[in-house]
Amino acid sequence: MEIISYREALRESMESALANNDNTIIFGQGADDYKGIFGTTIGLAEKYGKHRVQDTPLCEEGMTGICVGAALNGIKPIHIHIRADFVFLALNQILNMAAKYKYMFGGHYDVPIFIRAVIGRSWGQGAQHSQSPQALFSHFPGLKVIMPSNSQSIIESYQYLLNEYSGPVISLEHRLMYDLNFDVDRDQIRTGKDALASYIVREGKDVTIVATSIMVLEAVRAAKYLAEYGIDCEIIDLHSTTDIEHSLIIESVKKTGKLLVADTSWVSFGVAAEISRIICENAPQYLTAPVVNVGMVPTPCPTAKSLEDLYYPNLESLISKIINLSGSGKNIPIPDEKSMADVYKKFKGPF
Amino acid sequence: MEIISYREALRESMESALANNDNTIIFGQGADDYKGIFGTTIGLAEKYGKHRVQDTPLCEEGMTGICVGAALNGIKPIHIHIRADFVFLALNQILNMAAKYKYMFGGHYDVPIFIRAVIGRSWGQGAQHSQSPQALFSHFPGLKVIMPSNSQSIIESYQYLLNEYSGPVISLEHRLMYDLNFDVDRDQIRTGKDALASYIVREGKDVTIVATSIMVLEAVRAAKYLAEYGIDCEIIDLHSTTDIEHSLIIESVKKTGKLLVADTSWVSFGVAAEISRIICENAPQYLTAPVVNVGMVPTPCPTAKSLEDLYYPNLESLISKIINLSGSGKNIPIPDEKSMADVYKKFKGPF
Amino acid sequence: MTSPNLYTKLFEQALKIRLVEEEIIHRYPTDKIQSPVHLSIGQEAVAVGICNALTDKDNLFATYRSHAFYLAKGGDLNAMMAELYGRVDGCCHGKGGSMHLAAPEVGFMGTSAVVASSISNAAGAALAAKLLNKNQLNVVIFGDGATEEGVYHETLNYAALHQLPVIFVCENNEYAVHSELKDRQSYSILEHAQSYGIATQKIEKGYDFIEIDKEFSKIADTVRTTGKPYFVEIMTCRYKEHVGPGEDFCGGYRTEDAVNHWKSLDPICTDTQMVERLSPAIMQEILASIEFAENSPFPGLEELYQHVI
Amino acid sequence: MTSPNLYTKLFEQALKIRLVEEEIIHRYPTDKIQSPVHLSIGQEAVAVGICNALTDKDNLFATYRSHAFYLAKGGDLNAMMAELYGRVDGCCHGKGGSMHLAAPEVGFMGTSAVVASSISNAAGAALAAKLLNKNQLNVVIFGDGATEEGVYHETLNYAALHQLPVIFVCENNEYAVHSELKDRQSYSILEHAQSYGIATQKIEKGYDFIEIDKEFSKIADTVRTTGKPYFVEIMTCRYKEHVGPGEDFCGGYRTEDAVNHWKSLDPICTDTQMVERLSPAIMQEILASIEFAENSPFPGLEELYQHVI
Ligand SMILES: Cc1ncc(C[n+]2csc(CCOP(=O)(O)OP(=O)(O)O)c2C)c(N)n1
Ligand SMILES: Cc1ncc(C[n+]2csc(CCOP(=O)(O)OP(=O)(O)O)c2C)c(N)n1
Ligand SMILES: [Mg+2]
Ligand SMILES: [Mg+2]
Repeated sequence: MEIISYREALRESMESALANNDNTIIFGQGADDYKGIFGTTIGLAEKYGKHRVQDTPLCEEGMTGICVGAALNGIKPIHIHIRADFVFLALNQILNMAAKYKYMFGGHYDVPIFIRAVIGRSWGQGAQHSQSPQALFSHFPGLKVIMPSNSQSIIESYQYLLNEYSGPVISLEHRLMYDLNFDVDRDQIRTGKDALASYIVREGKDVTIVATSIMVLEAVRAAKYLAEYGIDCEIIDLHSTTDIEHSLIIESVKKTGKLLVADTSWVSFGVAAEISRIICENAPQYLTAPVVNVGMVPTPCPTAKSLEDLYYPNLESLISKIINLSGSGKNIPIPDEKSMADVYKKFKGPF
Repeated sequence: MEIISYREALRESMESALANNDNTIIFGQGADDYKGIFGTTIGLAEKYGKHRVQDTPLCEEGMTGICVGAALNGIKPIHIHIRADFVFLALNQILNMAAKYKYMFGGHYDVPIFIRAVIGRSWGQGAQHSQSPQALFSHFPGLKVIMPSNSQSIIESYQYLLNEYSGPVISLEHRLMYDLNFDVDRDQIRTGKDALASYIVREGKDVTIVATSIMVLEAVRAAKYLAEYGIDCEIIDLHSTTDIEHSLIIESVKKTGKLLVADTSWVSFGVAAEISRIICENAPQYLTAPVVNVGMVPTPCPTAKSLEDLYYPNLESLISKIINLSGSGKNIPIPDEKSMADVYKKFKGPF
Repeated sequence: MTSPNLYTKLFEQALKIRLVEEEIIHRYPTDKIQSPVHLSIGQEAVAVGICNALTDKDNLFATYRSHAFYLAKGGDLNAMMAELYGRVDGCCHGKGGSMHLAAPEVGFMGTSAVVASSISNAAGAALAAKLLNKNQLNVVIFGDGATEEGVYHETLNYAALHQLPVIFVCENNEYAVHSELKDRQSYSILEHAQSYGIATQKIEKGYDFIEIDKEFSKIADTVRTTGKPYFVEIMTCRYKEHVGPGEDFCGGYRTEDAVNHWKSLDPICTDTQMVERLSPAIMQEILASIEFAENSPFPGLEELYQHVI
Repeated sequence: MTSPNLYTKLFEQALKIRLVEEEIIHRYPTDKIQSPVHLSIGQEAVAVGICNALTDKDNLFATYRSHAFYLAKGGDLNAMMAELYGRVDGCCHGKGGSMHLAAPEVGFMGTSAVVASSISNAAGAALAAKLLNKNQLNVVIFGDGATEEGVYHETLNYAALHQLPVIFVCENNEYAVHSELKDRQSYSILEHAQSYGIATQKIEKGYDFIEIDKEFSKIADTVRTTGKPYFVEIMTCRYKEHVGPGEDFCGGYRTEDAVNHWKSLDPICTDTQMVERLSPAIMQEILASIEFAENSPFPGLEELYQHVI
């Protein structure tokens, strides 16, 4: 068991990709500078050359198209965006080209491009630096979308996707986790397709929580707290929003009868909706209570801290929702924690 | 009662917008040419001037930004795309700017831009000319999205949105309906916000069908057929995917216990998912059977007719799914109709 | 001095493309080709002249208007016809149709129906060629309208910045659908491209495949040697409507005279002797390709679900 | 000949901006300003020189680096400070923060944190001004990096095609975050803009507000008369790190010497007499604005749900 931060796991994954495959090239605004994309590419340009760790002009659509073309001709591009919001400039290449190139041409081509985009709250990022577009990407066949919630997840899924998989991938990395430390067990690294699978983080019998990205950590914290009061949560880390393990969720709901979905984006047309669809198409009868969904409030993201704290989910609201859903525990005290950002800026783990 | 085609309703709405408001400007590639965007702007440049019915260069992101800026300074732009797929080039302006300008600046500005985009099958359009991005847009607060399914719907909702509403709107118009004739009753025109509301197209007690766009017509055809065999469908035209009437759906499901969602796009992370969410959050106990969802197959759109007919829903599969869902009628014959496109190319209505 | 062989060779290629598309027009009313067709009739010389300077190892990226380039690059006619007919033996198993042809075996890398989308792909492929020392040209064809899209600017900048061995070819037929250049562009395409420090050349006689071959061969050699980007604008004329099998002079956006002038210069229109001499053999090939297409099965569920990821 | 009054007036404005931002630096460690700040220190003269040629009726669109432009255009200091402090009396009720300032009452139309996004908005506003006969200028400020985005090309083309009364102002500080111009651009910004047939001017002395005012006033007059677009490039220098309150010479991407050279030309650095004379009154105003901000309530649930549509 080692302790590795999310950032270190990313940096390690970037370095192995370069080391394992001469054809891997990293592209990103500032990929070669002294900050190295929040530390995840630091030193790599020096070691592997600026042609393999490339700074780029500001041209998201063009660079994505260049990555697609390079991928068609033997390169394995990794394209990094420091905010997922900027990827909206590149959606034509992602949705109309990368996602369809293989299908449209009858299987002639693979497009092995790996897009890393940073999502989520840090502070005061406002409406244009805070979005989490997993739902958008996951609606379009042809893409794989992952949302790693810890270092192990990064190491195993990046390893699989960068070495063995040959289609377009989008990885959404949560900014607030970069500084967090996690236990990593290299003997337990999931390999092959398994590295994408949703999995049970914590077994429980009262409530099923399906969570993505940092909301997995929030769920774990809530579950720990509630365990002391006799509420036993089962937590599923969805991990990939395109490769959801239906049976895992259905079996869990069969056991608990109660479902809460916690995602980093808006609820409408989001992950919450998709999980409800899976239940409704397969086993609505297992639900013994209405589903509860937790995500961003249905407004653009405000900047002021006081508004952010209302806008984003927090432990207090999460716990009270779980208590309500579980139907028990009217007397459980609710912890006073209104800001997720405050916690993750202080707490460094290991988680 | 008049008979007005979808195309005529669109052309009429465009003309009234120009006539009613001197500040309305129509932008679109080919808006002033002899084909006039599938006939919906024909003759308007001649009558109102080329500065009010503008042909544009090929620059979707730039033109959308120009429309946003014009809207901030007194113009009411209507921006038309002959394929919704091209709008992917403009998503930064739509999602990061138009949808957020009002909120981000504390209510200082309105952005009254009205985007028309054509969706859906005609034939052989392939992967890049056939997408239906209602789910994508509806996930982002700040936008209104409508999917009119008949001429009356166009007339009433365009009238409200172009004259009274002042935020960004996306209207997705289905290509296969352009040639269809519909009965329009001008005395029954819904006004104000009501013009956006979901509504019951047909009352029934056995199965609830929530449908969008052309799938409403398909549902009506299926319901007519099944009525003869004793299956009584209730059909809800969702009309707007951002202003869904939750209670309408919930009440209907309460009555029927059975839900089928029929949408023009992919099922995952789509309208089907959102409707399931609404049920799951409110009243999963009303469901007496698993929900059934109908949409495009989870692949990019193929071009060959034989594949299109498998890719898109058709009456045959819709009817057999309703029969299964209803749980009755094992002996009902299934009509042999495998291609929706064939029907709408021949049948002109009135619907 | 043009060798008579070269003239015959290129004429034959251009004529084949024309006859293929005329046959498509002829068959279109049968509704067996269920895909929109953007015909190159009038523009064949561009494809033929350019592709003659390329080898199968060189890559070409193109647009929805690409029957001509597919064939000139060496794409199989049977496979193209089957693709238009939506059959399983089509070059993309029927999943592409007329707007999405590909023939990787001869470096025909695919075509996009979203204007300008392939331009950056070609630059990316050129980057790969450079980094992987492939000694390979990457060429992209696009229309005059495509230069208005933002990604065009982004790509020219990147290609020039990294000195990539890519050749940008703008097929300027002066129209985007029904809109004239002057109603869409404030810049001269060539001067604008020069502002990125990219070497440029304009070829006015877009009907003259010999001229295009001569000029483009020089350019291709230059790029093979220098490894630097090049920009070529070729003036040309689309005889038919933007999409579909018909003519559209009734549309009023251009006159038949303007097109007739171009036809009066077009060898395939004027050299009737050559046409007569070469047509019979070509027609046999075309009819065989239609038979091939019509005999090929329709794709089904297996193809539908294949090749998504 | 510059009137002493003009020098004092513009100096005072520039100094006010500098002192405001220095106060922000000073207060930043308290964590009360919970929003990333992109400081304009070193670039104030650009804002001051340009805005002096504009009236409240003229519109200005800008970027995340816009404290200077907000203030120079006449935006209220209290409202800006409250916005940075995330308070309800902020110019956007705390919903914008440092990256999203607006002051419609003086034509400061908003700022985008997505590079280049406002450029097309300004052209659109100019179109509206033209069609509605507003006799109004629309000006947009953007960095050198913004010219790399595709939408820049699309907008220059449209503005030139329709001859819109818009002024494009490129604030060229030679860096996008830590990347130098030469690593990003293959074109000369000015020559590239000229290729659209847009009139251009370059101002080298971006520290000299008098010079900028003089040149920009002429340009503004020209555009008011001709109604045609204009492009202005102004060289300038950012003294602080790209985002945040610190310096970053440790980053190695540029040297302190290079910045010091610029400082040696910058009146706010060199004219210490003026600084001494004007600072006290300005500082009072600034401290009052901080008090105003700190006394303003935090926005709550009502503001959260307001103004979505
Ligand atoms: C991004 C995008 N916008 C609009 C269209 C619709 N469209 C198809 S072809 C075309 C004209 C393109 O003109 P040009 O680039 O000159 O090529 P040409 O058709 O003349 O060969 C347009 C506007 C599209 N396919 N893609
Ligand atoms: C579309 C987009 N891509 C990337 C970024 C990240 N980013 C923020 S500022 C900046 C540099 C912009 O440089 P420039 O336009 O020269 O303006 P300056 O910051 O120098 O004033 C970058 C890359 C962004 N905000 N938006
Ligand atoms: Mg053209
Ligand atoms: Mg800069």
